[in-house]
Amino acid sequence: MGIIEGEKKAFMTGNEAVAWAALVAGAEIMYGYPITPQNEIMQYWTRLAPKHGRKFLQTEDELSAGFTTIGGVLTGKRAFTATAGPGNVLMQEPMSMAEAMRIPTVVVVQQRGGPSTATVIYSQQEVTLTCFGGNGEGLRVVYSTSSHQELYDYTIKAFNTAWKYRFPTFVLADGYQAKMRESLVLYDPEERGIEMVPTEPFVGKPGMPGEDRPPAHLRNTYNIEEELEEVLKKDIQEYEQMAPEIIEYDEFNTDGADVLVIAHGVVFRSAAMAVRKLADEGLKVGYFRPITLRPFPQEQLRQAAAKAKQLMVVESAYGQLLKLVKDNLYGMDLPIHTHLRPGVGVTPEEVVADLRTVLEGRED
Amino acid sequence: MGIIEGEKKAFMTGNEAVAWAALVAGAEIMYGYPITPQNEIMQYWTRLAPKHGRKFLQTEDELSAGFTTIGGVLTGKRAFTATAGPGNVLMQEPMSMAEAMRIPTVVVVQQRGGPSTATVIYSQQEVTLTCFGGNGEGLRVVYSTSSHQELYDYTIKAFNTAWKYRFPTFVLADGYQAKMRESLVLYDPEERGIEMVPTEPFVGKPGMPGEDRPPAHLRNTYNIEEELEEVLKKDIQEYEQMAPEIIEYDEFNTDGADVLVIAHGVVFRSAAMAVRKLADEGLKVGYFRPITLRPFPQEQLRQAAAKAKQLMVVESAYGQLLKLVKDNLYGMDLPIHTHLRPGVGVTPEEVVADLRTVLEGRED
Amino acid sequence: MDIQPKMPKSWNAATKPHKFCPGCGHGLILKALGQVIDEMGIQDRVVFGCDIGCSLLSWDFFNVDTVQTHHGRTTPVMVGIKKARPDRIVIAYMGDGGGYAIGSQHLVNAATRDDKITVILVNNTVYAMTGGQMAPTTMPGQKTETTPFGRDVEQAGYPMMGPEMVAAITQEGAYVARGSVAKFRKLKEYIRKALENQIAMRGFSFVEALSTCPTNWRTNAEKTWEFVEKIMPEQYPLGELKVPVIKEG
Amino acid sequence: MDIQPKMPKSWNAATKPHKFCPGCGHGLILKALGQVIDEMGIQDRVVFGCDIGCSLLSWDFFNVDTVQTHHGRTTPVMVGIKKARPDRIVIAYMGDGGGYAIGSQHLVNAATRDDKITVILVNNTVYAMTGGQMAPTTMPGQKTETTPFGRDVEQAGYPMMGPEMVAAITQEGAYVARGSVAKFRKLKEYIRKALENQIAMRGFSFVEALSTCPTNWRTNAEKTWEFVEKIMPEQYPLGELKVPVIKEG
Amino acid sequence: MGEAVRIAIAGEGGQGVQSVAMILTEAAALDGKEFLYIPNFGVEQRGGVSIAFVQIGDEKIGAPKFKTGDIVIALSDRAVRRMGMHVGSETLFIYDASIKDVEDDLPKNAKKIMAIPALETANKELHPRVFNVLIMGAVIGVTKVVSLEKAKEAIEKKLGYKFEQNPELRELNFKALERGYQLVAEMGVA
Amino acid sequence: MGEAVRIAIAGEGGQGVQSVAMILTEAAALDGKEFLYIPNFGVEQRGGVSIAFVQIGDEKIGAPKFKTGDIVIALSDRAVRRMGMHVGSETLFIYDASIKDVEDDLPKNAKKIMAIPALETANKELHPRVFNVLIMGAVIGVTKVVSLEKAKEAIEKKLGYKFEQNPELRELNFKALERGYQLVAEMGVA
Amino acid sequence: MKKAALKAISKDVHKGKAVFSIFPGLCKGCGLCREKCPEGALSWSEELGVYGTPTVIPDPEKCKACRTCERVCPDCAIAITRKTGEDKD
Amino acid sequence: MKKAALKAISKDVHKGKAVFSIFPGLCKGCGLCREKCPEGALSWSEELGVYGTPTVIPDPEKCKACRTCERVCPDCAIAITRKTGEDKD
Ligand SMILES: Cc1ncc(C[n+]2csc(CCOP(=O)(O)OP(=O)(O)O)c2C)c(N)n1
Ligand SMILES: Cc1ncc(C[n+]2csc(CCOP(=O)(O)OP(=O)(O)O)c2C)c(N)n1
Ligand code: SF4
Ligand code: SF4
Ligand code: SF4
Ligand code: SF4
Ligand code: SF4
Ligand code: SF4
Ligand SMILES: [Mg+2]
Ligand SMILES: [Mg+2]
Repeated sequence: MGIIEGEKKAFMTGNEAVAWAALVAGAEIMYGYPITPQNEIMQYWTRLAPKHGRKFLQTEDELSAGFTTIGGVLTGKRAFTATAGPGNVLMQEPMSMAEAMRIPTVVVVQQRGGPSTATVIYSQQEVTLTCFGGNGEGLRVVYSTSSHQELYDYTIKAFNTAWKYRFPTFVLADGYQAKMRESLVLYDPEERGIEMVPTEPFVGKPGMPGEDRPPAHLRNTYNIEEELEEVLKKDIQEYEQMAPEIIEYDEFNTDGADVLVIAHGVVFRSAAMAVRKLADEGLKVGYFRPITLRPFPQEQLRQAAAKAKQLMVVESAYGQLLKLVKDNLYGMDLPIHTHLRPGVGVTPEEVVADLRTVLEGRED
Repeated sequence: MGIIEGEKKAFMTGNEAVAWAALVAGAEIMYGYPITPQNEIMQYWTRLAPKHGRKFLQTEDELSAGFTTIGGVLTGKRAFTATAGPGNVLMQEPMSMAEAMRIPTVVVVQQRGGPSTATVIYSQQEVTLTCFGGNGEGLRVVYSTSSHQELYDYTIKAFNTAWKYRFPTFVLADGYQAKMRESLVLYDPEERGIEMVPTEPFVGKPGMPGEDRPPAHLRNTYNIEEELEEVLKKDIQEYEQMAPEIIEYDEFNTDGADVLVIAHGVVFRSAAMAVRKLADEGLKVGYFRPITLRPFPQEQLRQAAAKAKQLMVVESAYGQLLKLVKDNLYGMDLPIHTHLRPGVGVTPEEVVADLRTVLEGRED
Repeated sequence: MDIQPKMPKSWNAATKPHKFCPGCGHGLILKALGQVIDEMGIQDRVVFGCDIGCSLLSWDFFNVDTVQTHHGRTTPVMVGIKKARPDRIVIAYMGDGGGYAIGSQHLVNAATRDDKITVILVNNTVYAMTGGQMAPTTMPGQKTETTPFGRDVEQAGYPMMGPEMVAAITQEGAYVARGSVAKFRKLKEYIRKALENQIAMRGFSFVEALSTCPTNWRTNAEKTWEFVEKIMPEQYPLGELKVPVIKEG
Repeated sequence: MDIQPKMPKSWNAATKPHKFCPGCGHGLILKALGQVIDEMGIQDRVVFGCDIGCSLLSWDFFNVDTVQTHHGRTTPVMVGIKKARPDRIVIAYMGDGGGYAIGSQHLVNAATRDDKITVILVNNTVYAMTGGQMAPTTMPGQKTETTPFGRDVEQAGYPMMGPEMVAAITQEGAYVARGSVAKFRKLKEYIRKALENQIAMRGFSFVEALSTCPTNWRTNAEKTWEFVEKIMPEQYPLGELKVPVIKEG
Repeated sequence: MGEAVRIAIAGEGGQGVQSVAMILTEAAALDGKEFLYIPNFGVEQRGGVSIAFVQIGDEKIGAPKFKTGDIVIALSDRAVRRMGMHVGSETLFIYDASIKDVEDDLPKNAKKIMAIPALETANKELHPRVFNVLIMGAVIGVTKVVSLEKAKEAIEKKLGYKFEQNPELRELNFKALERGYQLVAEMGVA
Repeated sequence: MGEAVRIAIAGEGGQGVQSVAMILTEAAALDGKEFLYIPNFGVEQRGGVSIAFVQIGDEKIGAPKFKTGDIVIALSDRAVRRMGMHVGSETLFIYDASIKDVEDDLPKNAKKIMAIPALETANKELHPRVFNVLIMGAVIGVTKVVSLEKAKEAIEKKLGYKFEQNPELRELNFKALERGYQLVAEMGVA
Repeated sequence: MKKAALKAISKDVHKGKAVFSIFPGLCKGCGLCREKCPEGALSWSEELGVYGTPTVIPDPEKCKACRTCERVCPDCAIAITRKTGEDKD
Repeated sequence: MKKAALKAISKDVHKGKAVFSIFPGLCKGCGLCREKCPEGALSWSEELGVYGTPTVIPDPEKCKACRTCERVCPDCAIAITRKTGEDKD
């Protein structure tokens, strides 16, 4: 495509990074509805898109943003949208349809404070919503990024995961990542040897339907329970089969850790700083970071946890990551300490302080 | 109120039972949007309401049904709505506002197959959605009923819980309960000594605002992270304080059970039949049934599980109750067997068969 | 003589008899649409979207690419398709509940934006699929499952005048009409013009079709005809509300 | 001489200066509303609902009971209140994004139902709160954050004509007008009539107010006035679109 | 929750399957029994097979649906095919003798399969419209879940308003009920 | 992720706080440094205090926000009050000397508190509009996170388009930068 | 997957100038055609349709092959074939 | 919680027949009033408003106390008081 020649270091906001990533990933159309802190994705996209023959449609709400995105994907285009907070709540209706029909939508979520309108700033309170929202079983892929480089990398990857496995795919970031400026390296995926998974139209293929080819008859509604069960069984099986291929995580110093810190997203940065600082002091602390929150790196976390004495879950929510952790560690019995801060940022110093307390056995 | 004199045994559908319960509970207005399998609640209500001076508004969608319900509650009326499936997905937007502002809404959910439109029939796939939907931390109360008597009892109770503690309250049933006919005893809560918690207007109190009384200035939006954190801390604390007062559960034969079956809602009936049948045969099986799914009877389940050798979670979903169970049993390590049937009913025979397999150690 | 049913070629014969009730107007509207698709020779270019409501029963009705969407969401799905593939002829097929209630924000915004799509909206005065509750189009005084004593306009509101609304907010290139299954030829004409208007990319195209629902109306054939032919047009005047001036060349 | 600001009595002086930007039209509209509330003596009967959008900044603006709702959802909250307490005078205050985009289904259905509420909708041609994206009301050619090269009507659609739409779907008892902060006295008159219409329970009442957003327009005072006073009315004609015939007695 | 009799009746939309269930359960109620009745419902109801799942017993009924019934009755060819999944080794499967070309679709695992000439009997001896009441008589004949007397009371209660207009209908229905009861007795099932 | 210098600048909407951050971080980039800059944002932005959180260092920056800064600068009375929460025992707290009646609101726990006559200096010696660049000079003077040279380059890059119209502005800005740098040097902080 | 040819019941009408065919496999017995026939030519037939309800049958004397019934049938269960001339709707 | 009385800066205008008062604690310096004054009587003042921006000040010679500025101020930062006669808007 030659949008970006070679590797290019740049300082920009996370929202800008997403727009660039979508562009180099070959996204052909964005559908969107404004919401803070996601707005600048659209704002950059509307500046970049016309220069590269890409399209944009501002819709009347997030329901429409989600359903038009579905429409775009159905034509075989890499289509995406972005949202946050109450918009993400509404986005669950279209994404439940995408989940049911295996439509490879890509949604970027910039989490903000919740519940309700709450704050336009920041949180990690949309984890449960993004992983399991809707009236289904959460057959989605959710990448939790922690830096602009990752926002860029995983936005590109999201299109490939979506189109390869046909599950709705989310890039889950937050208001800090959206709004802050930091450096990243832009690149053209092709030049890095990243092949973009080819897309394929669901509707509008060439030929006369019913003659040259079967017509597309796409539905999400079934008449009897057993019909639905059959579809779900197949989808669940394919989801579980895919999981090991796409699970991603990061870990450090897990061997014999007195405390293993578990964090995701931007909070992971604070957790990692805290852990490295104490590790540098010679304390036995490590971290485990799920990058895919859905599917969750269960085995990997279990192995890391098995080598640790205690756990500490740190998040800007009241136990949403914690629930994932407990669910995936069922059967183990390490004590889990927590640092739960719904809607507010977590600093490395705070994590350090909590870690010291735990390490010194001062915590009740 | 004298709507029902004495106790009255009746055969009716679950939807009809809900309408009667709302009536005798003193619900003054229902707002609603049609969706199967909830429709008949509205249909009965529109027949009953005018005779008793109650009101009804059919709205343009579930968003509106939820937000008009909030409006009704704000005036100090017992107001409610009912929904299901995709409607429940949309209902999360208004309920996230109710959660943020502590507005005592009552919502009856008749679960149907998911995700998406799926089936209009039945499932238990709206557990995560109803307990934790929206962009928040799930500060709601969710009663899972299993019979018409309970639908009646808990619909009445829902108004009291909502107005006493000011958290949005859900009665979670399903399409089977909605549509089947069975017997129940209707009664006037007063005659049973159930006092209806008095309501209070949030807006429109007498007097000149700013002079005779402070004006109501109700909001859900905060400017900085720390403001939100403060509000959430208080709400979470009050939620956790309330929890022991409202948690409900049921258990049987838990002492030294070889297998303790965990099920909720209408599936509990099949589970209970299966357990009792095998217990009658002298096998060591018991059950535990959470009635409040949110807050969850954690301590009670832990105590029951502590006395058992193995667990078996049975549900018409792919692990939604299971996640609650694992979350609440973290640290324990009993094997958990599962019977997960997303979107389809579970018969006692199937549970019996699975139980035998487990008891005979034939399961892999 | 080997006589075959005169189904439109674009119908999917394998799924016939279709799933609509006896006497259901959906069948007539889809027959009109099928004939128009045949006559225009566009079967291979059409993408048909059906809503939740009885319209969902048409998910495998045609031998054309079909997407069954969510209740009220057919408009945005079709808008999304059209924006991405303007060479497709997209048809959003929905009920009065889907179009005027839960999906009305999509309808009015697509109309305002002048999206080049064709919306066919079936006005049967009820929420049929869910068993006959009041719809935005329920007539004053009409009994439904949620207006058991007749629609009291003071409490439950007035009927939605959809084409009138769409006509008020659309541009000159838009096409807006209200037809009826009781006027089959006119209905076909309106549908044809609506599709031609889309193909010419002149503007948003909208046809409301008065339809029958004997099941929820609880009417026999005679009363069914009477309701759709005589009573409904008293509230819902038939005709074209907006016809684009066709520029030659 | 102890001079006090001439704020409407119904304003909450403790929260002034209010949170709107310098030169923001919201302040003017709420001043008009405050004066009308004072003049009508209804401060103790009003329930004011504000949307998400810059209107949310008015959540503690008045000494009247106020509910700050969700983006686009002020109409249903107020409808809910009115149905439960018809003796309250409810005012749904929202932006053009909240009213014409995400909340348009509520607006058109409340209008169609003829709910006895008053909607005041602030047309500032942008999504102001979120930083100046295109709104349904953005003028053709107007630059916004999501139409950086000017609103191209072929791609991004045409402006929404709200009062025209509402007028087309409401009953005879409805009141519909478009005012402007540049015509303050007229605006007050429209708001007053809209509230009187609600009190008389005649019908749905709707006032769109052309407003200013110097922050997102990036205009100085001169350009601000020019845009709202001269340019906007070219697209959005001012005046009353529907005035109920008042029956005496 | 004791053992209840499990009955599933399936037919085409117009065959009055759900009315049979309504009257039957009404009779059970009049008889002081407990019941649980759930119709099938789905989006394609319009053109689909209509099924009534009925359980009648002395105690509160347990689970709402059952996989295999004690008695499964199919009144059309589609119903025969649809109900196969509800037949088990304990099931008495009854279908109308007028249904043709379903031999291959009959359940293989039923305890017993029986074709009863219900439609023919109704048409010839009574009236096509009481076909469903005749079926109900057969169900009662087989199961004895309610007495004929209570069944008549229930018919009176549910259809009484029709009898007022046309008193002959009452006799017709009662006869159909008894004829159905008899029919299975004659066949040695009852 | 090494240790970075943490700077928080707060002021009223019109005071150009975010522009300072933009130019400062641009200079850091030109200097080959890493930075992370995040403005505060909220619904009541319109009337609220504007804050820029800036971290500059040699390696990638860790966490995006910090509780307490190395340098916290407040340019209005509201900013003084708002920034108290970001002051810790390691913080150098700088505020404009023209701000009145804030003695009681000054942080109690700062390492050092300094009132600099930035506004006065800008007004008297230069021009009110370069007040913010003067502040930037002061920040650089205190922290030395970037060189004055790179800061000028950054100014050129960000404001060059303005200088084209009005070349005097360039000098004015450069002077303001140096004056700010000097100011803190004079006060013995740098 | 085309279905096997549907059974048609045909009858000469309009003095033998046309054939009226009904496809019981499509007819749902709604009666819309019967109600609309301008000649009152349609009555209920012994033949049952797809839902087990009666289908329709024309009186060959009365039927003028006007095709109204064909047009108003929502299920395309009626086909009128004119033996002479063209066959447009 | 009423706020303490706001500081007002007042000036006799219109030949002493009226008083023009500006409340710097309310004025945001938007300039809407200045732009609208039919007499061109308003100019920027030294006095800073609530956001640190200049407020306005009338030329007592030019000001006719027409109250336009008062009306168009979105912040109620201007009050015109006529010394005689009534004071209606
Ligand atoms: C979000 C959501 N809400 C409600 C429903 C339930 N629902 C299904 S169809 C329908 C009404 C359909 O009425 P209409 O659109 O008029 O179509 P018709 O059936 O009359 O043709 C409703 C309310 C749903 N499927 N999804
Ligand atoms: C569901 C949802 N989607 C999006 C948003 C983000 N949002 C907040 S205000 C706003 C636009 C406001 O524009 P308008 O209604 O025109 O009001 P204005 O700010 O212009 O007065 C948007 C899109 C939200 N809060 N909630
Ligand atoms: S219910 Fe009504 S609209 Fe639906 S298929 Fe039957 S007749 Fe048609
Ligand atoms: S952004 Fe615009 S609409 Fe919002 S307060 Fe500022 S000027 Fe007013
Ligand atoms: S063709 Fe015409 S005349 Fe003949 S049966 Fe049909 S409608 Fe009647
Ligand atoms: S209209 Fe068609 S389906 Fe209805 S009775 Fe006539 S032939 Fe049969
Ligand atoms: S209009 Fe009001 S706020 Fe604006 S400058 Fe004039 S006095 Fe100040
Ligand atoms: S009162 Fe009139 S003349 Fe005087 S300053 Fe105000 S606008 Fe100008
Ligand atoms: Mg309808
Ligand atoms: Mg706006």
